[in-house]
Amino acid sequence: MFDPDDIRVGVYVCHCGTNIAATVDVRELAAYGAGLPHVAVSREYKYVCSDPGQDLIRQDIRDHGLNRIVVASCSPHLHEHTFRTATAMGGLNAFYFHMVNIREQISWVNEDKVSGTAKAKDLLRAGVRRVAMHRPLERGSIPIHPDVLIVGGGIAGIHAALTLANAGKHVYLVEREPSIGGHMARFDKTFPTLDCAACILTPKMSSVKNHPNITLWTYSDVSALEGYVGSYKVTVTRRPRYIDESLCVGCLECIDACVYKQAKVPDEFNYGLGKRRPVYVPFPQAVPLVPVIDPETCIQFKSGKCKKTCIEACGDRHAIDLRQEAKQEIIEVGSIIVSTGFQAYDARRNPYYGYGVYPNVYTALEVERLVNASGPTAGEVVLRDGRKPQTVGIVHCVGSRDENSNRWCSRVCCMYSLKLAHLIKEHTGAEVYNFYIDMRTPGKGFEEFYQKLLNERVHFIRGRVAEIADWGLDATEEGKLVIRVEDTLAGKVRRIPVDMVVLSTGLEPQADANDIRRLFNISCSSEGFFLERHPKLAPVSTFTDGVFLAGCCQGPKDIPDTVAQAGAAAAEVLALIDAGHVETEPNTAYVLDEFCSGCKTCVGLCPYHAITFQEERRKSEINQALCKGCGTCVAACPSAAIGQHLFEDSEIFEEVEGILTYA
Amino acid sequence: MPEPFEPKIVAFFCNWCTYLGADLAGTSRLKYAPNARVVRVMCSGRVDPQFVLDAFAKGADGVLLGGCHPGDCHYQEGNYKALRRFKLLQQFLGQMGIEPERIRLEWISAAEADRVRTVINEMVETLKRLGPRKAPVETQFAEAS
Amino acid sequence: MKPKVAFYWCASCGGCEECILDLAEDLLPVLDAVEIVFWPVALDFKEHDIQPVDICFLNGAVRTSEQKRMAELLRANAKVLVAFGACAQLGGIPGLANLSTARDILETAEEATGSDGDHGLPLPELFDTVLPIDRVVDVDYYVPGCPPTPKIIGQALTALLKTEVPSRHSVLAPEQALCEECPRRATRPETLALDRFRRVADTIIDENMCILAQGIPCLGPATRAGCEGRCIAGNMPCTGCFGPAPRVRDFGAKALSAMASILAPTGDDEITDALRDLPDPAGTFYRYSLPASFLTRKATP
Amino acid sequence: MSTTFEAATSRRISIEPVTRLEGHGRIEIFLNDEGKVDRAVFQVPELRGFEKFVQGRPAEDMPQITSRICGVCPTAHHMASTKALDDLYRVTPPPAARKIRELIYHTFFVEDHALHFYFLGGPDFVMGPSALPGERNVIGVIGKVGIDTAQRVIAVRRTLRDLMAAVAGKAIHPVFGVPGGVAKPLTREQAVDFRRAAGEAVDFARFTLDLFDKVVLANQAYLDLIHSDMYAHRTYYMGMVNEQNRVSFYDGTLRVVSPSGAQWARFETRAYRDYIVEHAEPWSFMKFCHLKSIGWRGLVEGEDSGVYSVGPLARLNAAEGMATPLAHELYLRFFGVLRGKPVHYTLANHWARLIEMLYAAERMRQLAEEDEITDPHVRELPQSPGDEGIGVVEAPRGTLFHHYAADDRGRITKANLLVATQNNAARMALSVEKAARALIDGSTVQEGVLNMIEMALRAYDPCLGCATHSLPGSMPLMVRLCSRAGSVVASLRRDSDGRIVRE
Repeated sequence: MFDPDDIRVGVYVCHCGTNIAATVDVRELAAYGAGLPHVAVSREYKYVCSDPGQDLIRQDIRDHGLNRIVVASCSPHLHEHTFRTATAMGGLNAFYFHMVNIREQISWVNEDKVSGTAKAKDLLRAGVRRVAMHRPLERGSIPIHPDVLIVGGGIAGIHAALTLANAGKHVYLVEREPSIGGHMARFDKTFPTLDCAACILTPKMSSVKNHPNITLWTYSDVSALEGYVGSYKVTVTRRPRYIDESLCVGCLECIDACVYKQAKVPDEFNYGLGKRRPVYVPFPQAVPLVPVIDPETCIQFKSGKCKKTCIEACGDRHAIDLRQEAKQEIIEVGSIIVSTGFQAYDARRNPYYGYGVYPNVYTALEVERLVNASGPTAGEVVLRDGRKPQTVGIVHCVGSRDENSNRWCSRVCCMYSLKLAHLIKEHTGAEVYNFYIDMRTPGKGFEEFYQKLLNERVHFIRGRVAEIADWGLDATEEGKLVIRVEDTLAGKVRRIPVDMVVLSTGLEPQADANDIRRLFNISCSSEGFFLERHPKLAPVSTFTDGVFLAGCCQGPKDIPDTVAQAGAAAAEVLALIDAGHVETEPNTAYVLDEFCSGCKTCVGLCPYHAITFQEERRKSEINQALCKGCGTCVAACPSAAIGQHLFEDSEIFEEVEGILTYA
Repeated sequence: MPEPFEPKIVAFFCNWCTYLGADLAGTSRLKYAPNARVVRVMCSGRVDPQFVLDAFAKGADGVLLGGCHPGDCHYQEGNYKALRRFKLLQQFLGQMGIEPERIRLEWISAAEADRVRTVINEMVETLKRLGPRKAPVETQFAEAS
Repeated sequence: MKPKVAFYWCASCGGCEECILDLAEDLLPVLDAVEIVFWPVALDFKEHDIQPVDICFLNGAVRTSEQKRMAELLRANAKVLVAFGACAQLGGIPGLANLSTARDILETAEEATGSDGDHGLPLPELFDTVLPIDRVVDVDYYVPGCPPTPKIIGQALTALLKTEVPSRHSVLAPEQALCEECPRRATRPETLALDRFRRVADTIIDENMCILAQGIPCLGPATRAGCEGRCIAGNMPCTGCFGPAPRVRDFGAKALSAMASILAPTGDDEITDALRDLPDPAGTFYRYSLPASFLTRKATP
Repeated sequence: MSTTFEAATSRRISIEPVTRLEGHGRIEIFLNDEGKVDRAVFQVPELRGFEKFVQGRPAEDMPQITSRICGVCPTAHHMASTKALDDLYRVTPPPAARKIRELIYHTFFVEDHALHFYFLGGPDFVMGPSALPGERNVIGVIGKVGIDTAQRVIAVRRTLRDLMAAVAGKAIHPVFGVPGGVAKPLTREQAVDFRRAAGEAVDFARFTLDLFDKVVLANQAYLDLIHSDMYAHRTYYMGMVNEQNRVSFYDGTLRVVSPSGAQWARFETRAYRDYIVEHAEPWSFMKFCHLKSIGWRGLVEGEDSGVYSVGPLARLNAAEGMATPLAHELYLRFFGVLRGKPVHYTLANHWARLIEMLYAAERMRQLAEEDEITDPHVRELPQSPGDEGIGVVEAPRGTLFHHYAADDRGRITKANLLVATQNNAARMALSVEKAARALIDGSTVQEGVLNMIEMALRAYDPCLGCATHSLPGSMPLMVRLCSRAGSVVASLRRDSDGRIVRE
C-alpha cells in the first residue's frame, strides 16, 4: 500500500516535560517538521521516551507506512538506543532512525524561545535530510573472554575480585604495592561501628591469595593494553622483589638475618613513623607474605660487598634471587575493573598549618598508624619526643572544600575525624578539639556517632583554622602549638594551644591518574577522578565498553560505598560474561573495491591495524571485527573509496546541507 | 531597520569528548550563544576537509571542530590527523580569502562543559566582529550568468 | 549516415586541439567513422555555420560572455555535449585566475603596459570567475586530462559511437585513482609517515621509487587514472590533471586530506615546520580544479 | 562594389576573427577625417591573466604552469621558464642535462615547423593566394602534395613527439624541466632512437625543402608575391646567435641587425631590458616592443624607427649563418635567391622556417650522437633561494622572454612574459597598415583587403594561442565599419566557401 522506495519520515518532537517545551516552541517545531520534504507524520509528545511515546512511533510506522524515524529530544548518548529499539519494534531496521538533540544542545543552554526554536528547526531539518540517506544495518557481535582484569588491590579491587571469583570467573588482580590492602589496611578502626579494619579486611585479603580463581600479581603494573571489549590484550610488568614468590614460605628469617641489625629505613607503610630494613614486608598481615628487597638501600645492590646473610638464612629454599629482573606477563581478558583508589592530600601545600615544620603536626593517616596496635608505636599515641599529648586539635577540611586547593568535599573526613577524636581520647584521655566548617554526617549511624562524641566531651569549634604556630603569647601557650581560628558560632577569634595537631587531609586523584586514564582509554571529570558513563544510570561504567570503575578512583567515598560499588562493577562484568557476547555499533568503515586504487594511504592510519593491503587484489581491506569506527581512514581516502556505516559522506553532507539551507 | 548579523557556525564535535562536553554543558544548564549547529562524528579524525569547504560554500560564517585533547583521543590519534589537516586547510582558506578566525579547532574534553560555552561565545563574538562572509560563491555565478 | 562530430574551444591553450592531431595515424579511421562538421584548428568555420551535430567536443573553460554564449549555442545544437580536457571539465590552469579578480588581471596587464586602461576598444566581458562548462550548460560526458591522451580520446570516441552509450554525466576514464596504473605502485610502502614535505626545486627524485614516499606531494592517489602515469614516467609528481576520482566532490580537499594524513609530526610547531615546503596549497591541490571546487574562487570584498 | 558613408567625420574599421574569445586579437583600422587610413594596428591582448595568477605559485611549478599559455608551443614556454629558474636559483645544469634540453628543444622545432608548414600557417601560402580559403587548410594541402606525403608528415611528427614524450613525460605540456637540470637522464636506448629519428628528420626536412622548391620557388608567381612591396618592411631584426653568430634556439646572445644589415647590437639576454622596451598606446592592451635607444617613432619603417621583428626570417637576418652544414648551404642560397641581406620580405618567413627545420634536425643528430648526453648526472641542486630570474629562448615564432621575481619561500611575486608575437606586434601592425592604406580609400573598402591582410598576418605565423587561444590557420577576418559611436554601419566577412558577403 506504501511504495517502499518513497521515503516517508516520521518526526517526533519531545517536550521532555518542560525541559524542552519551556525554551523551544515544540508545537511550532512539529508543525515545521510536517512541512519538510518526505515527512509523512510529525508529532509532539510529552515524553517520547515513555512507553506510550514509543508505542506512538510503532503505531505510526504501521498506519502511515513510515520508513524513517527522527526523534527530536535529548542527547543520543541518553536515548538513542531506546528509540532505535522502538523503531525496530515497529518493524523497521533500527538504523532507519536519527536523533536530534534539542535538549542538551538547545533548551538547556539557550535563553530565549525564539532563537531556540529557530535553532531547533535547523537541526530538525538536518536530521530529516540525513535520515533519508540512512541504510539498513546489522549490529555485529563480539564474544566476551570470560577472564577479568582488576587493577588495584584495595578494598574495592579485593571485593570485586572475590565476588567474580566466587561466581567462577577467573580474575587477574594487579597491585603495584608489595601487598594488597590499600588504604584500608592502614586503618585501625572503621567508622561508625568502630570495628577493627584489619579484622574485616585481612580475611578477605588471604582468601584472595588462596582463591583458585584469582591470579594475584603484587608489586606489578599494567604497562600496556590493546584490544576492545570482549578481548583485551594486557601486558603486566612485574617488578623484581628479588625474592621468588613461588619458593618463599614467608618465614621472614631473611629479615632478621639482614646485616642491618637495626631497621634504619623509614618505612612507607607507616609514613616514616617507623623504620624497616632493606629486606622487609610492609606490614605483618601483608598479602602475599613475601618480603621485598629494596635495591635502593640494600648494601649488596649498592656496593656489592654484603655478606648476604639473608641468603644464608633462606638456606636451601633458595627463594632469594638478587639477579631477578622485571618480568612481563601477557594475558587476555574480556573486561576490566579499574579500582586504583585515591591519594591523600599533601598537607605541605598549606604551609600555614606547619606540617613538616612542627614535628607535632600530623596527618590523619599518620595518626591512623599511631592508634593502630600493629603500628610503629604499638598503638600508643605519643608525640615524636615520646610525651603523651594533653591536648589535641583536629583540623577538618585540609585540602577539601577549599578554593586554593581542592574544591570538593572529600566525604569521609568528618567521620574519620570523629573516629580519631574518639580513639585519641580513648588512648590518651587528652582534650580533643575539632575545628570544622560544617559537620557532615549523612550515613547510617553517622549522626548517632556524632552525638556519641559530643557526649564524650570532645570540643567542636566551627571555623576554618587560619594558622598553626609555635610561639606563645603567655605561659599557657609556651611550648605548645597554637591554633588560631575564628569561632564563627562564638563570633570571635580564638587561640587554642595544643600538644598535637591532626590534619584531616582530603582525598584526591592518584598522581598518575592521567596515565591510567589514557592506558584504559577512559575520561576524567574536571577534578581528575575517573568519569562514569552516567552519574545515575551507569555509575560504574565508562565510555569504553568493558571497562568499569570501583572505589575512590571514581570519587571520594567511604568503605561501605566502595564495597557496594565494587559489587556493582562485578555484577556488570558478570552480566557481560554471562551474555557471552556484546553487540557492537555498526559504524565500521569498509572499502569499495571498485574505487580503491590501492594507494595504501589508509593502511598506516588505522590505530587498530584493522586495514591490511591485499597484494594479490591490490586493494585495501578493513577487518570489520577490528575496526572501531573512528572514520579517520574515511576522511583520508583520496578516492573516497572508503565508506563508514552510520557516518557516510552522503549522510554528513546532507546534514550540513540541512543546517545551512534556510527554509 | 536591518536585523543584527547572527553568524551561523557549523560545528563538528567528536562523540567521546567534545560532544559529551556539550551534553554536560546542557545538564549543567550553562547558557551560551545559539549560533552553533553541531554535527556529531565519532572522531575529529572523521572530519573530511570536504565537509568544511562545503559548509563554507553553503554559507556558513564559521566552522568549529571539536576533538579530544592530544593524547586523549578515544581512538588514540585521530585528533592528530585532524590537527594536521586543519593546519593545511587553514592555510588554503587564507588563500581563498577566508579569514583564519572563521575556522577553529578546539580540544574539549567530556568534562569541559564551560570550555564549550567559552569557545562558542568567543567564536560568535569574533565572527560578529568580522561580519558576514565576503561574497559567497552564488553572487559570483550571478555575475557569470 | 555517419554521425556528425564537432570540435570547439573556449578558454584553453589549444593543446586539446593539438592532442587530437596527435592521434596521428589513428586519426584516419576516426575521420572515416564520423563526419567532422567543424574543427577550427584545421578548418575555417564561423558562428553561423553551427548546425545540429550528434557529438560536440568542447574544450576550454568559460571566462567571458562570448564563451558562455558559445557554450549555450553548442549545447542547443549538440545531441551529446562532451566537456573535453581539464579546462572544460574542471576549469584547468586558467582557473587559477579565480584566485584573483578580473580587475586584478586587467590592472596587472595595464601596469605591464603602462596603459591607462582606457582602451577605447570594446572587449568581451571578462567574468570574475572562470567556470567549467557544466556550471554554464548541462554536460553529458567528460574526457579528462591536460591534455587528454590519444588512448583516452580513442576509447571515448569508441564508447560514444557504440549503440549503448555510457551512463550520462560519467567521466570517460577509469574509475580508480592513478596509483592503480602507476609504474611505481609496487614501491609505495604500506605505511607512510613523512617527517615533512619536500619540494621538486631542491630534491633529486629517485627514478625507481614512489614519489610520494620521497616526500614530494604527488597527487596520484587522488587523481583519476587513465594517463598511465605520464608525468611519473617523466620522473615528476602527478599534479592532478585527470581530476578527482568518481566519488570525490572536491578534488583539492581530498588530496589535501590524504597528504596531511600521512605526515608524522604531532606537535603544532612540528606540523607547521613539516608544511613549510608546501607553500601554496591552493596552487598545489587545485592546480586544475579550482573553478570546479566547492569554493570555486577566492572570496572578494 | 563600395560602401559610402555620408557625413562621417571619423570612422573606425574593426577586423577580428569570428571565433572571438576572451580579449581576442583583432585588427583596428582608424580613418582620419579625409577617410584615409590614419592608423591600423593588430592588437594582441593580455595573457589571460597568467602574469597575475602565477603570483604566489611555487617557482618550480612555472615551467608546467606557463606551458599552458600555449598548447602549440608549450615546449618553448617550458624551456624559457626552466632557464629562468636556473637563473633564479643561480644554478648551472650539468652538461648532460643541458644537452638533453637542447635535444628535446630541437626535436620540438622540427615537428612544430612541420606542423606549421603543413597544417597551420603554411597552407594558405602553399595553396597560393588565388586559392579559396575553403581549400587553404590541411585538407587542401593533402590534396596538393598527395596523401603519401600527408601520411609521411603524420608519421614523422608522431615519431618525434613519441620520443619527446618518452623523455619529457608529455609532448604537450612537458614536465622534464627543473631548476639545475632535467628530471631524469637519457637512456642509451633512447639516444639510439633519437639518432635514428634525427636521420629521418633530416631526410624529411630536405624532402620538404624540395617540395618547397617545386611548389614555390619554381613558380614565378610565388616569387613575385614574395617580392611584392605589399609584404616588405625595412625594419630591424632580432635573433639569438652563438659565439660564431650562427642561428641558435636554446641559448646564446641576442643580436640585432639594422635594416641595412649592419650589427646594431649584440647583448646578453639578462640585459634585454636595456635594449627592448614596450611602448603602450592608450587604445590597446598591446605592448609595442621596440628598440630602446632608437625609441618609438610610431608605426614607421627604417633605420630611425625602433620597430623590429623576430621569427625565422628575423633569425636568419640577424645571424651570419647556420651552425650545421646542410642548413648553412641553404642559408647562403636563401640570401642569394632573394637578392641581398637582410631580406625584408615577410612572406620569406615560410622558406626561412623550412631552413630552420633542417638545421634543427641536423642539430638533433649532433646531440644524439654525443656520448655525454647519456651521463646519469643531470641535476644540480640550487644552493640559494631565488630572487630574480630571466630565461630567454628562440621559440619557433621568435624570441621568448620569461622574467620572474620570487619571495624568500620561492613563490613567484612578479612575472613578465614577452612572447614572439608581441615582439612582432609593431611590424605586424605595419603590414596591416600597409595593406589597409593600399586597399582602403575614404569612401570605399575593397573586398581584397581581407585576403591581403590574412596573407600578411599568417606569414608571421602569429601564435595567437599564446595570447588569444585562436590558432593560426583559423583567422577568417571580418571588417566592421563603425561610426564613432561604435554602431556597425556595415561589415564584410567571408563565408565558409570563401565568398565575401556584405551584412
